[in-house]
Amino acid sequence: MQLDNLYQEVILDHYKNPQNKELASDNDAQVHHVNPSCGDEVTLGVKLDGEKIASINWDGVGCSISQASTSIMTDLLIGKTLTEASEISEKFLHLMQSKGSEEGDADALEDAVALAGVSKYPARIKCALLGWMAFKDASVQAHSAKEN
Amino acid sequence: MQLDNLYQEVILDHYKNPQNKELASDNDAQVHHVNPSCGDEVTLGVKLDGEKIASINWDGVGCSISQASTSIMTDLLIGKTLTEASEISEKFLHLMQSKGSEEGDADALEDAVALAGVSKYPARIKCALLGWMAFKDASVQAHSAKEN
Amino acid sequence: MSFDPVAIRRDFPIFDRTIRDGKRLVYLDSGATSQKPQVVIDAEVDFYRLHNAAVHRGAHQLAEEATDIYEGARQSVAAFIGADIDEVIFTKSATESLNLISYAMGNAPTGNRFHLKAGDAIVVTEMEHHANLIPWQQLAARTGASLSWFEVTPEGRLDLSKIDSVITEKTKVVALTHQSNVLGTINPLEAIIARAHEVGAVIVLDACQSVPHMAVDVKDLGVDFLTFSGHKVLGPTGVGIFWGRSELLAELPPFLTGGSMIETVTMTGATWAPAPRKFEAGVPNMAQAAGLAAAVKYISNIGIENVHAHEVLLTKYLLEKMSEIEALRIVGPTNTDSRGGSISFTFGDIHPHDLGQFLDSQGIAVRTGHHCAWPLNRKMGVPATTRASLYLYNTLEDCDALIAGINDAQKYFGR
Amino acid sequence: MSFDPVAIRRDFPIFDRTIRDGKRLVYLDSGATSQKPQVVIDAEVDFYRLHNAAVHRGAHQLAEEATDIYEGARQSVAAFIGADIDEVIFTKSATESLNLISYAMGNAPTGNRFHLKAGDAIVVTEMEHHANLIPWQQLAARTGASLSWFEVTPEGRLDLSKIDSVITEKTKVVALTHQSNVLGTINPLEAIIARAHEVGAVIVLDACQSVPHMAVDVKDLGVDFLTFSGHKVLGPTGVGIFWGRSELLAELPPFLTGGSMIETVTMTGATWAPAPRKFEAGVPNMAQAAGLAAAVKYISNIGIENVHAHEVLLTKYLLEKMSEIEALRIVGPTNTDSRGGSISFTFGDIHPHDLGQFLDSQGIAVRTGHHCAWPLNRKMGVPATTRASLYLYNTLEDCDALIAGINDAQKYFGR
Ligand SMILES: Cc1ncc(COP(=O)(O)O)c(C=O)c1O
Ligand SMILES: Cc1ncc(COP(=O)(O)O)c(C=O)c1O
Repeated sequence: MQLDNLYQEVILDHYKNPQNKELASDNDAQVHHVNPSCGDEVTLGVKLDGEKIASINWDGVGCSISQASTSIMTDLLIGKTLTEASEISEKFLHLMQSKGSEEGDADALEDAVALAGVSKYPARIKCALLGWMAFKDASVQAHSAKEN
Repeated sequence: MQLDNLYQEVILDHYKNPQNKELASDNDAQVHHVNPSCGDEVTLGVKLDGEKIASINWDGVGCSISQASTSIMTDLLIGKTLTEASEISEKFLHLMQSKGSEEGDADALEDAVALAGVSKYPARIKCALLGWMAFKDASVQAHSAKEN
Repeated sequence: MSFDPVAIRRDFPIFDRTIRDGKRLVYLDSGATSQKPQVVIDAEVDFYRLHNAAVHRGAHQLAEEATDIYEGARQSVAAFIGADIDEVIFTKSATESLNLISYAMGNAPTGNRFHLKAGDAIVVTEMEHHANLIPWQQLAARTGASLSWFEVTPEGRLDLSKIDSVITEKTKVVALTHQSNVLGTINPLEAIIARAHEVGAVIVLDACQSVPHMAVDVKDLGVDFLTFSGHKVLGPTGVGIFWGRSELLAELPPFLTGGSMIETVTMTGATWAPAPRKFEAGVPNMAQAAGLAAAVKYISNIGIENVHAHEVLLTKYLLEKMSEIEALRIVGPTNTDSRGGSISFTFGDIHPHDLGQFLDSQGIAVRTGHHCAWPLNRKMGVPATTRASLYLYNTLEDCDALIAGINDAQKYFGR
Repeated sequence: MSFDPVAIRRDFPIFDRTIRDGKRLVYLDSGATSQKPQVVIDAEVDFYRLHNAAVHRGAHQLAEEATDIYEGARQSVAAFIGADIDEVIFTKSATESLNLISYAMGNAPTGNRFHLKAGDAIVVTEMEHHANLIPWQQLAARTGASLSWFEVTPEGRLDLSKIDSVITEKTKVVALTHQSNVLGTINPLEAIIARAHEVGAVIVLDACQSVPHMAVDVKDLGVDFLTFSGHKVLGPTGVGIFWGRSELLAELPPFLTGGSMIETVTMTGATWAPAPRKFEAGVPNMAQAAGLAAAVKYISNIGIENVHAHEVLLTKYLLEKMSEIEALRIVGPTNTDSRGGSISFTFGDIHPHDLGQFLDSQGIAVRTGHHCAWPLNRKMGVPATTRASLYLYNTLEDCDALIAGINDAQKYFGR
């Protein structure tokens, strides 16, 4: 079934057992993002250790795609430098915009390539990006908070 | 030619030689009406002698239909009582709304039956009615001015 | 003539196509927009092919014909809702209609009966579509008037118990929906109208979800203004209706200004034509008006009562079948008393988005999310729902497909 | 491919019909509304027959397809006018677009760059269509700002001699037409834009009569906002465009509020989505957007420069022929320098209404009256004019028919 491309095992696993889904109280920055068309919400915090991402933690409600994507993203980016994280995020964004024509760079994106199927469902791309956009926002804020 | 029904001789005559087209200074009421879609304008005064219409006089710019119709109307209604005038006006209005299906009551409407052809041209009905509507307005005002 | 949805489907060309690799289209999203019968498409096409010209503006034959069609469309819509012809105003959508009335009230000068100021109150309900909520929030902000609202009970009904403290002597306008696009609830209008008129307020009825589905007669209802969208009542996109009682339209200031709505214009000011012209600035959506007229005539031929009866039948069927599914929670009334065919629900921990996506893979089109009624979702304690909404072309087969789809989704996501 | 209006006419089904007992249709009223090629009609029809659903709102296949078409249409229009995609907003008409910008400015709070107050000034011109005049009169009245204007010379050109006292440090917005719908005059923009930007004012360009007839690139022009109507550029009725520079759209408050233009909503307030969504409340005119995209693609295939060249040719021809007719007075420039194909004129003491009616009897459609530019008519000293307006489907034969018609009218009314 075509739908299986969208709902890969990995995604349902992350949906059932979301990683890092507990907000910490000592974040350098915390943001709240919503998807206005469906009401999905995510609150996401970032803690830095120099240039390194020490923690990404979050809470939220939403569909399996938004929840799994956020969960996968945290697994993937924690421990990376901000530069590495931003490169990976770019790759993920690119994959989401590929309309099903790409499989994704498994070396860089790891589990996140399981979301490649989303790119064929334009209405769901925003779901997959919700957590990533929140991270981008939070990491910029955390970085500039540290700088000042 | 079909158009000849619209532009009868009588109409072009009245257009070239409009009757009572000179505003008097001693009217009981005077009104200004416009046709917003084309810009035709008429200023029209009424003077009463008891229940009788002593004078209808006017000035204005507009197409042959609006000018001729106003001119014919003044000829027709001067000397009539207000009640008679209003009956005749009703008949004229009815004729204009007849979509070409009626010839008009020549006894009551006299020259105004020449305007019967207008009723087939919906965009022109307002032209034909401009002066009549102004008369209706002015006569009501004149009447109530007299009463007070 | 008995009501035959299968025959009706044949009037709608979209049902000739299939979804996701050959599946039959089960369209259960008419609450968002309805499909179009061929006669509606033809009416638009005929306008363009044969009669296209700017109405009210030209003395040539095409302009005459276009004007006849456009004013004839106004007559058809007026007849459909029991209105006088000059009370029917063509807008682009219900959203525009609701902005029209709220902006026009904002334009009312002191002394005008629609004038609002600090101390005045606007009343809405918790179940409004954003289109009948935000414009009033904005009007309140602009004028200093306050905004208050009727609450919604856990069963999805308006709570009228505090009606006298919700609608007070300060209330100038009460804006509410006739039928909720989420809950399906049909609101009881009598008490609200009586109370509103008692305090001298006007009633604005959002009839987007009622006019397509049940007999609506503006005079019988006793409301003051009423709005709906053409695209939900089998009509084209890009056309809506704003109706108002003629004596109120006479006093209401205009909203959009420009060509064709004027009496005279100078460089420094303008005066207005009488309604409906006063509210229809510019070259109007003529082809869409023609299409909407074809739509309401199509429905009248079938009989709006028959449409309604059919929908009640399907709604009852679906509600019953759904009540048998464990973990399915209907958000809104669970029986067909004062209820239309919009059925929103949640289903265990399968998120509406995922359920909707699964149903789509089966050819079933539903809507998921907050349905532009976010405050209502919060009130009902659900971040989002799945909504199936019915119309005259739906069949028991469609209902069965939905029920099967829901059950299959459980298996799919439970794997 | 050389430009062949006779071949082009075959793309427009309306030319298959006849007027007043079998006469060939000579359509010279494109300034009011243009005729539609079959591809435009087909685009609307295909949307309804195959892809109809509410955009941005559903996760099902039809909604995906509808969204693709709608956003694709935005892309096509953006390409046509050299805009970024998110700068293109679908409205119902130029009239709505001009009300959008004027109401949105009225909504701007203190501190917002669009905020207007007493002491500020709005500048228009004497040659504006009512749609680009009355909304500004109204905004001035609402905010206390003053309204001033550029005058028009007897030749029908803007009088820029006093530009520095018309546009002053107080000026916040300059709204003017690119091409006059009455005179045909194409306004020189450079000096006006330079002066406006020098004092920090924004420029709103009414491009209703330019976008259909000549290459318009919003970035090249250097204006801040631009509006036009779909129905005048071969597109459907019920769709218009509002374009704005993205950094300005970001700051401009919304106009119509409701569904799909929000970020979050509570009972007491709402926040907005970014442009273009912020300005597109409600289910949009999707089929009409699709039709408009087909229209601009059709024109691009022919080449807008070719369309323009053809119109200049016909305009030149008509102006010359008209200059030979005694008692005919052209109201507007009498040569083709910075002039489009809208030719207004008076003819002896034959009133425009009568002339128009006579021409109609010959199958020739022109427009008569004040053309929604009443102040301009007064300024030019003519209560009304007859207007012939040209487009790509007009031929020399059409021009000859008009000239013959005018001459015959003289005989007819001179009898
Ligand atoms: C110059 C100009 N501006 C504005 C408009 C208004 O356009 P619409 O009536 O399509 O809204 C028109 C046409 O009527 C026009 O010619
Ligand atoms: C109850 C209700 N009100 C208002 C609207 C707004 O209608 P539209 O988006 O057609 O303007 C809708 C539909 O979206 C609705 O269901």
